[in-house]
Amino acid sequence: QEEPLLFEIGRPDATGVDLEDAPDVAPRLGGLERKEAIGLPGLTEPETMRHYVRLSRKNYSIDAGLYPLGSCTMKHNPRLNEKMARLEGFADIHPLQPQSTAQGALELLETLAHWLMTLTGMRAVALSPKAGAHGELCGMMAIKSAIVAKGEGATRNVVLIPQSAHGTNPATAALLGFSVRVVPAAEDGTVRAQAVREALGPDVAAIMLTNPNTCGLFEREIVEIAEAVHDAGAYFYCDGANFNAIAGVARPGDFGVDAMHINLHKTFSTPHGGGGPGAGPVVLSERLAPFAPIPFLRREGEKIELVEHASGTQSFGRMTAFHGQMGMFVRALAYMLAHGGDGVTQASKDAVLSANYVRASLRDVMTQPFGDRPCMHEVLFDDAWLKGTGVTTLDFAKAMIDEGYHPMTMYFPLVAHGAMLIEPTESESKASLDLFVATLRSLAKSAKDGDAQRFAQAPRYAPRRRVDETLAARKPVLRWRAA
Amino acid sequence: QEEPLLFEIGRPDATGVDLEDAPDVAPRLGGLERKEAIGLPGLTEPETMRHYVRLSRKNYSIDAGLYPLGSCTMKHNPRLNEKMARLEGFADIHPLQPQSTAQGALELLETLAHWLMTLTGMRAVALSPKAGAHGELCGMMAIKSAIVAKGEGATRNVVLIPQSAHGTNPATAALLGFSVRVVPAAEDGTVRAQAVREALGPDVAAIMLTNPNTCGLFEREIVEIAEAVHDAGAYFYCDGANFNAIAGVARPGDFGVDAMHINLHKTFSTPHGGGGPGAGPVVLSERLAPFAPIPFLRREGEKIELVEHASGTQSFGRMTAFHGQMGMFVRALAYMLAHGGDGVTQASKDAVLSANYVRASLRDVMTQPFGDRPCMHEVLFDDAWLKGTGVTTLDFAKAMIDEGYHPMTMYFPLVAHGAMLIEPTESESKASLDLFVATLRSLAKSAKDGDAQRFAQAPRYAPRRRVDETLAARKPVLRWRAA
Amino acid sequence: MRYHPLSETDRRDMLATIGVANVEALYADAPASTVLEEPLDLPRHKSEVEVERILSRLSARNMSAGRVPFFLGAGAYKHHVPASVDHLIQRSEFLTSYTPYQPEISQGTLQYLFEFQTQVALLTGMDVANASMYDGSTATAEAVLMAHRLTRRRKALLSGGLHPHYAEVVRTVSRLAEDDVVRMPPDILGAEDLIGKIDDSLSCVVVQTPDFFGNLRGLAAIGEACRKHGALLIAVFTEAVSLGLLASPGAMGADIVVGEGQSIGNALNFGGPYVGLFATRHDYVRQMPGRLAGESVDADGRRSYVLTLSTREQHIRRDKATSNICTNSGLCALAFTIHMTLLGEAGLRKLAKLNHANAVALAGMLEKLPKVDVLNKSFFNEFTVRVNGDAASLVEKMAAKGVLAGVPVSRLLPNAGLDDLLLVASTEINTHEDRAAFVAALEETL
Amino acid sequence: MRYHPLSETDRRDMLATIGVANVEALYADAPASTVLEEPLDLPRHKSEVEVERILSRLSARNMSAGRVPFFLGAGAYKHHVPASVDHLIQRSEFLTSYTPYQPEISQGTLQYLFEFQTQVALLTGMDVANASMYDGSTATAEAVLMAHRLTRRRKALLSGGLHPHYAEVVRTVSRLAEDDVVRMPPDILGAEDLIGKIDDSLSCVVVQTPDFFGNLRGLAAIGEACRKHGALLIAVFTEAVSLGLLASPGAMGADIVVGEGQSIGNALNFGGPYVGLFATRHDYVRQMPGRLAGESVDADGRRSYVLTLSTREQHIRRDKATSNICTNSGLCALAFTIHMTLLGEAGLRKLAKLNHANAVALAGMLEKLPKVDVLNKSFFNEFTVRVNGDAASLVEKMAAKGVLAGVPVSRLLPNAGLDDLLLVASTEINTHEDRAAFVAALEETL
Repeated sequence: QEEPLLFEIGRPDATGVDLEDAPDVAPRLGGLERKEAIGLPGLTEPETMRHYVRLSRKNYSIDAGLYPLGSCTMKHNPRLNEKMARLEGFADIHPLQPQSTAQGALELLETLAHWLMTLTGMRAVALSPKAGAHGELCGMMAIKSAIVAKGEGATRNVVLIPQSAHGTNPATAALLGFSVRVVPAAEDGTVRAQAVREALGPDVAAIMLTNPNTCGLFEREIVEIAEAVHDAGAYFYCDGANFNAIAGVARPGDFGVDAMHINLHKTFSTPHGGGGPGAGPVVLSERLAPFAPIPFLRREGEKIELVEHASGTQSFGRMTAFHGQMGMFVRALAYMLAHGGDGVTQASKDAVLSANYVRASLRDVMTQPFGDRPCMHEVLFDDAWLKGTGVTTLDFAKAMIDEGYHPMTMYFPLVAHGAMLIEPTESESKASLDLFVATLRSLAKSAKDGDAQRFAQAPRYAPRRRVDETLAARKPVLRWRAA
Repeated sequence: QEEPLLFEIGRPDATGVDLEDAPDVAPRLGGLERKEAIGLPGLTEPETMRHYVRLSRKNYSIDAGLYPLGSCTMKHNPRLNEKMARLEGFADIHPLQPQSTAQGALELLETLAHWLMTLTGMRAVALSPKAGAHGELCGMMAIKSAIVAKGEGATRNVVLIPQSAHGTNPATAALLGFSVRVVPAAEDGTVRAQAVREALGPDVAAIMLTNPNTCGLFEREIVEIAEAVHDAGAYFYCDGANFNAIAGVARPGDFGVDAMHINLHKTFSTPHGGGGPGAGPVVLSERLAPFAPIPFLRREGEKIELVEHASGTQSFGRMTAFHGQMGMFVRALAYMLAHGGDGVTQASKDAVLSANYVRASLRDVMTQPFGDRPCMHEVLFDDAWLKGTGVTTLDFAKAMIDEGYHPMTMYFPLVAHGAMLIEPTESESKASLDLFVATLRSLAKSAKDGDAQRFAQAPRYAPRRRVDETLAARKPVLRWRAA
Repeated sequence: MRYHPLSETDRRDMLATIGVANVEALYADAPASTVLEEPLDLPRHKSEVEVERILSRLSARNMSAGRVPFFLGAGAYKHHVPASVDHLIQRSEFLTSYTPYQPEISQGTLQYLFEFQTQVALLTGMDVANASMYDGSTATAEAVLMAHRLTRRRKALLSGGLHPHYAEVVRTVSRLAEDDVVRMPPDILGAEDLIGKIDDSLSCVVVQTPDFFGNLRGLAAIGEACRKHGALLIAVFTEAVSLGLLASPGAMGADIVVGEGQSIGNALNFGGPYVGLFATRHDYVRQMPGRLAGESVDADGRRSYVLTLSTREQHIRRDKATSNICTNSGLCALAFTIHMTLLGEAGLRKLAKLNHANAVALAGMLEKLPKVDVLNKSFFNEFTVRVNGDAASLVEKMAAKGVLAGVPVSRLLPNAGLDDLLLVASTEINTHEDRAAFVAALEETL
Repeated sequence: MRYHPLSETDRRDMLATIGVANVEALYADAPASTVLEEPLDLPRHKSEVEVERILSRLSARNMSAGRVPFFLGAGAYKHHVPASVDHLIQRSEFLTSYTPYQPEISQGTLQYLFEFQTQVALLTGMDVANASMYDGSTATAEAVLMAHRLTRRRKALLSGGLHPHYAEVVRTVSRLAEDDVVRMPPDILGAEDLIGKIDDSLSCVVVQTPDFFGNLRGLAAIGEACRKHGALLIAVFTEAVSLGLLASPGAMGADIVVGEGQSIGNALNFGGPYVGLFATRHDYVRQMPGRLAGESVDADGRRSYVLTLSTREQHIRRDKATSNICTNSGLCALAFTIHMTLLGEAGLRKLAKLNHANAVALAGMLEKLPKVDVLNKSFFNEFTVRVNGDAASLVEKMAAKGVLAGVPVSRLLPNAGLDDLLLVASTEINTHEDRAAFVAALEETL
């Protein structure tokens, strides 16, 4: 069933709210009132419910099925966390009300910070970044501030980034005026300390390294890399997107990391919400801690103060209007409290176990770019095994839709040809993993048996067949307009 | 996608709850502890979410589409009401906590009672009945009590019921030991006062009459019928299932009704919830008021008392353990407050308008058993127009499923051959009604054009094809058992 | 109005299609004398904010259980309901669907009802269960009527340990249906001699365990006696969690088991909506009241669920139906099913154990007080204490101190000389601090 | 653990399939020195009840807006959000889905984003809008960067009426990216001469209306001056509801419009998550940051929506991307869209009018007080008052009396000699009783 756009069913005079009558006053708008119509149609409440309920039913979701998007961490979102985030003392307080009337909220921030520092072994945490990429920006800003403070702002203008990195890494570096120098990966998919040493120089400000990396591998020379970076007077930014593989098992602080963002919507399971909101707190090492953005917390006895101005500190300043994603903080802390230290560790281990189980169950029918070796929380396949079948990674992924699954991450990381990155997470039962594996094996057999049509035509059993992305980009239609 | 039974995916050792450790105490179970296993499988929380989300997606719902079930009143369920019912002062209070600690709850009951009495023009209201049929039982118990009080318990043992009545009416009468005498309907689908007079006698305790009746027609001789019933020393029980056609337009008290239940889940839109819970408060006339069940309210100045014992009153006693469906009362009162007197009246009128619009839009292609005349909130068609097509009412209804609609009520009331009873309610937009009408017209044309296969095969685009009801009844499998 | 999609223009257009001048013309059949000329004296429609203000104000005037140390039971129990339960039952597809009369588009509801029936049957140790009743009390009344039908006798014997409200509900129906009921006097110590009262005139004996006073009752001997005299044993419970720790009524020989399911998945709600559980032996299923979901296949042979045996029901059988019941407690049954699924056997047993342990701990603390006697030899999570004075006023005074201490027996059994008895329940929600607060407030008050 | 489906048996079986002895073996690549030997010093896992207790206790220590007369704004506004909004955004299909990279199974998200983009474009009077940003402040910083790219200049002029936090966010990025920013001094009366500062070196001028102090700003003349000098006019708002009553920035000549969308559909949340709105002219779309949903067709020719123009974005263009942004504020944008749909044009206008009227009524009451001056000539729902003393301590004292009175300007602009200024906002949630309580508490305190 097709669902029209709200603009096609709404009417400008229809409304789904009733409002009290306004007090009778003379307006004080200084002649700036709107004269023209806005053109915004409305719907009554029953129509609104139906419109959005129907739309929702065209979506896949983690609640409805396994969602094996590598690097995205689609795991269970406990509803307790939604309930907690809606407690009036968290959802219904204003960021600028007197701090004396929000001590519970500040204590929540402090508790969250304690957990994050303990799990990462780091010295400080900046809570305000709004998402992972914003956290990267925060960390790199702290690094740039430290470099400037050392008087090296003019000379250190290169950031080392491996080829397998998330796109946000080079984009963040570029935003701050750094140029990017790509560090090659070794044949095993990881970065060698030797390669880093060769790329380092007096012009290098930092390295941005993801660990576990985007191939799902632990950077085994990470400690040596950190030492080399530090020896060269540069900083080590760690992309923490994959922290969920090691939380409670190993601490980035022990690797020698200077700054790392943590995607609360990945490791601590705040809902992805169709693309946000996220939250990207950044943990900082001793030497970067002084540059942390405002606001930050300061406790004096029973009282917690939120420091909102940088004057008198080395803080690099403010990244966002208020204090960060409180709603996400509540959810993340609820996740942490529910899991406990033991549960967080177990979650990491189960995530790694599940990814390796998928790897071991598919290794005979699919190919791995870096050989068959233990992976972390996600397993990377390439398309070598599809050679000659006429089936592409894209086709294979779309055929998964017809089998009731969301596809895995495709064509990322760029270091693998036709990459397929699978992250099952710790939230799946063994039965669920077994069914997934069986489906993929059956699809793989079908591809190898030459049933290319099944793949070229896929998906056939979804709300839509393949959508023409080229048309969308060539003639962008980005909004509805009245005919 | 098929979803297994939880018994097929659960494990006895799996659990979706964590509990604190119990204090260490010596049990005091008197040797009655359970020895054998229960055999109850569990699921962890992620699995539970997925199982029930997936199951839910196999259901039709008013939120997803028009639900034209005549006599069932599937209309919009405001989410505000859900929110209000969950306020801790309503959801988290115990029925037996001191009344001094629940005065707000008692005031809510009093306010709801005031609305119900005002809308019906009746003298008293019994809130405790749990659903419509329970309300019927309540009203008939009051009537029986009044009869017994007059010393006529032994002689008045017949209840008059029209053929078109809901099945609950005769079932309720039978439960109290009454025998049922059927009153015939006139050719126009309504009951004539004359027919009632002919059926009345000294053995008659009451009449149970639905108004508007189940054919969607207003009983035009209702006032005369009431007079005749009263003249004969009997009582007038009105089935209030269709009160939503006249709330705010006419008052049952003005018809001469002695008792009437009100389905809060119909007129006042508490959600049907897949079959319940409902709530069936009963309004009572002056002469039945003294027999109302306990508990009932008594106000003394600022204090409201819930009278919980019958001693010293004429109350016929208790119908249920506590005070009724509080959760439903909150929702119904939220509905009333939001609508106001004006909105309730408008809702009735829009419901009637919509039904007549459907009637007028289909009268040329479908047939009406009692001629083309104004109906109330629902319109009744029969299957005369399907004669010779090979398509039955059932086939036609199942074909509606393939068009994205829930079928109308079929084969009820019994007075129409192959009845199709359509109740669109006030919650549908004109565009929605137009689409519904167009779909039915197109189906009707298809039926008349001889496309019987389309109907015999329907539904084809639903989670299930037609289900074998005979098999289910012949060899009842009413629970899962381990293979 | 936010809830009404029709605009004035729509209404005009629709009236034109219908061919009448105004909507009043559609009410032409209503006698003129009954059509209101003036609007009723009721307030006008209100915004969401206003409705929230009014109802929040009423809500705030009640002392909610979660805010205080809380020890009430007597047929309604405060347990923790996982957030996922309330979230799931609010899914549009569950909340806003009707009775699953069209199985092709109702498999969601039908399958959970089938799961519910199985869970209830397993818990009670019976063959089959129905798809739920209004609550435990009405289920008990229906069980008695069912026993009358099965035995063709019309006299029930009610234990003195049966919840007084349940007994009253049975008596109300029976009195007006002109059936007989023998109600035993309140049985505080669980010491009544029921077996001596059983004879060939009885259709059934109704026994509750844990009983109203908290005593645990063995049913085997009563069941034996029933069978000897052709009567049925109806076992009742008001605390479903107890079934996790106690021998099932089915195992003890019950013929019909009824009870309140509120404890699992459902809030206190000031008494409703709750969910009645009803289970029996396979042979009796066609005399069972209420809805039943059964397994079948669809036209493609796929396993499917469907409402079945509806020839027992009022909408088919009218005055010959087994009950007048139409509505069940669907959404509450769903909450029960989901919570039970989350618990599983392991969780339910642990929950029941925790309930019992908390109650034992509290009883232990109370037994040390000079003016308080715990009367029960055995109990699950609720017991009866004799206090030195009037229990009702004690409870009032403790409420004023912010402790909801229990249910005075006189609230349900007034004028029975039991004014010094207090029912005290303790579930998994009670902490040690709650118990300490209870004892402190009690000592202060006594 | 309730969240972990794998049992010990499952884990053993899986390890066997993998061919390792234990899960530690899978971490073999991690240097031994980094693998923890002891568990971290963190509490153990907790039951739902325990988590609820801990967080409820923290929550209870905050004074929530709904409990008191409440008059705070300054970039975050308390409006009533209909219950249906929060219900709908919690649907599993919206809440637990990912970024809609697979359009075939993400049309729900894609269509609402397309609706959101259209609503934002209509409201702001612009051609196109993106699918949301983190919040208004970061959207402003992104707008400045976009202006730099479009003009190939690197100097921005910020109005003294721009929200101080927004100005700081722009400045932080600019300073570290080595761009120039000129920030005008605080402009309490909306009297600054921006036009005089505009020259050919500027990439953009950033002006907020209603501005931080509540003044309404006409933008047309500034826009003229910008065009003359090849600079872009960036219009900012922090109160989206104002657009229902005020001339749109687009109509006044803005090139880029950014703002905070929290007011529509989203709670205060102590500052986040919020939703940034970002709109611009059609010609500039390829320099726009953030996600975009566009219309297309599927293989069967059916209208479909899909993420588009992603060659602007970091996951394709890496260091050449228009922004490093990856996440948007999807669910907050959905809340915005649903609330806006419920409002419609009629509702939004009425809501805006009610906000304005409540603020005017409050201003009128305050103007009658001897020690208080309302400074604004014009305003929407927020204005600046000069009080006789330190506004911050006044607010503290009034909070102690149970009134949250407003935001002291010094909270955002300390050491600026503005300690006697208070920002006061009034929305549709304020009743006459609230206003009276405000005035009474103020008089008592001053």
